Amino acid sequence: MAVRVQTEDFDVGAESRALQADAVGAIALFVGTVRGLSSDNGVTAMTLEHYPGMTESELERIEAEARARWPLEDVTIIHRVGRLEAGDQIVLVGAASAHRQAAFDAAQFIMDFLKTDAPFWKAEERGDETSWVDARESDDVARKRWTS
Amino acid sequence: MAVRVQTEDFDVGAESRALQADAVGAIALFVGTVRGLSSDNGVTAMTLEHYPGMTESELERIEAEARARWPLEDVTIIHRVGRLEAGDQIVLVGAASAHRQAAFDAAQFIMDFLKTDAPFWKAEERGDETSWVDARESDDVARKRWTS
Amino acid sequence: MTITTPATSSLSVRYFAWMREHTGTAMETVTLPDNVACVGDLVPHLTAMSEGHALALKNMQAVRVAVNRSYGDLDTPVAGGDEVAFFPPVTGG
Amino acid sequence: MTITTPATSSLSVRYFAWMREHTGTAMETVTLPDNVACVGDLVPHLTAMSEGHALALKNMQAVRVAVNRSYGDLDTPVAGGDEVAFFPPVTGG
Repeated sequence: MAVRVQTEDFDVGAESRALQADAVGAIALFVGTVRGLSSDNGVTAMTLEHYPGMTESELERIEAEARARWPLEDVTIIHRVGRLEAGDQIVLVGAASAHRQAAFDAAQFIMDFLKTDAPFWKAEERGDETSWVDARESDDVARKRWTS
Repeated sequence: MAVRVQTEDFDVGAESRALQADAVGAIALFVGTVRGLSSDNGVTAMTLEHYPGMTESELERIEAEARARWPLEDVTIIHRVGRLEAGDQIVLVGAASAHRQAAFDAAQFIMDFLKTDAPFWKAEERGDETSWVDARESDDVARKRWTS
Repeated sequence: MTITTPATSSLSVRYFAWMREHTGTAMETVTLPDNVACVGDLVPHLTAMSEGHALALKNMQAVRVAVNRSYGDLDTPVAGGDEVAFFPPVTGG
Repeated sequence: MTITTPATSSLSVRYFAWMREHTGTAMETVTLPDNVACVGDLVPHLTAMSEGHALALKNMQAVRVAVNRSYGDLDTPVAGGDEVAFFPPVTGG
């Protein structure tokens, strides 16, 4: 299990190298970042809260489900917490497999379930205002496609 | 257009950072690597040949098609040529967007078309034997799903 | 996880994000009231604790529940020593 | 791309991967034979050049064609100055 919840930043290159192994031919990576002022988001910074203990066990459960569905050599899930600014990295999901479709599918599956099941909450700052982010219907829809 | 065909290795972390921009919230990356002896592949090394000039124009055409289909902020396609050994990186595709589904879909689309349309050929070494790799039916199937 | 039940039965109750701000507390210990068998039985006892609690738990449709760090719902059994958490739909990633 | 047609009409013909190994050449200049209007017209002239050429172009079902660095097929027109390439299905990525 390679699940980490941390305040520190992560190095995508180092994580990609760590996923490489003799039987691996395909590594799919997803990096989520804080969109800045120029986007419809208009966010200058955000603070991520989580439920220590439950977060890790949910992420491990999601990883285990992905491993049960696809022939994966390795999986990495890193999610940052605390205060992040526009442009900062939030989350990394990496899936390594012999074959690219398994790697892509697993990375998407993990992101879709992370978005709906892992207990993280974002409070966004727009200038002096801070507001909790509402959950998005589209994330529920994305999750449901894996169970139909 | 960010298409590179090169003998040198690439740094996934640097490419991910280069794709980050103010309006970007999602970066999907794919890294293809040379599988080694422990896989069903059993390859110790390979040499990649390509069609200079046509390769770049095909990759640029694929990138342009992906940009026409999804709202992408940036795209990177890097493909190595020459002799590579087990564990080496072969290809990187990165797609950056405001939204994760666009980034994931574009990265998969580009890989699927690269596999069938970009003029690269692999000659694999297994010990003292070298043989040209046959194209795979599954790659044609993967490409077709985007045109149905 | 294994939690030893104390002699006097009590629960840990946790709140996150805007629910934590409404209740004014991240975690509180609640003596297990009589006749509380599931999360749904517990809610009226919590909403009675303060106006902020009532506000936080006003619309249980918008609230997710975990018991001992696993997702549950209003029908999930609770017993002394359990950790019950209430939080809004998650927004990480 | 713009290629200036030389006074005597000729074509560049390129081969890749195992087709290059069979023909023994990566690129050759071929004088444009009479009555060659498309790639399919050109093929018999190439197969006549050597046993290796005949072997490389034996099964045109397994061969892909590009004219001036864009995919074509046996019906794609060719003219003096064109670059015609023959290669197996691609296997990069």
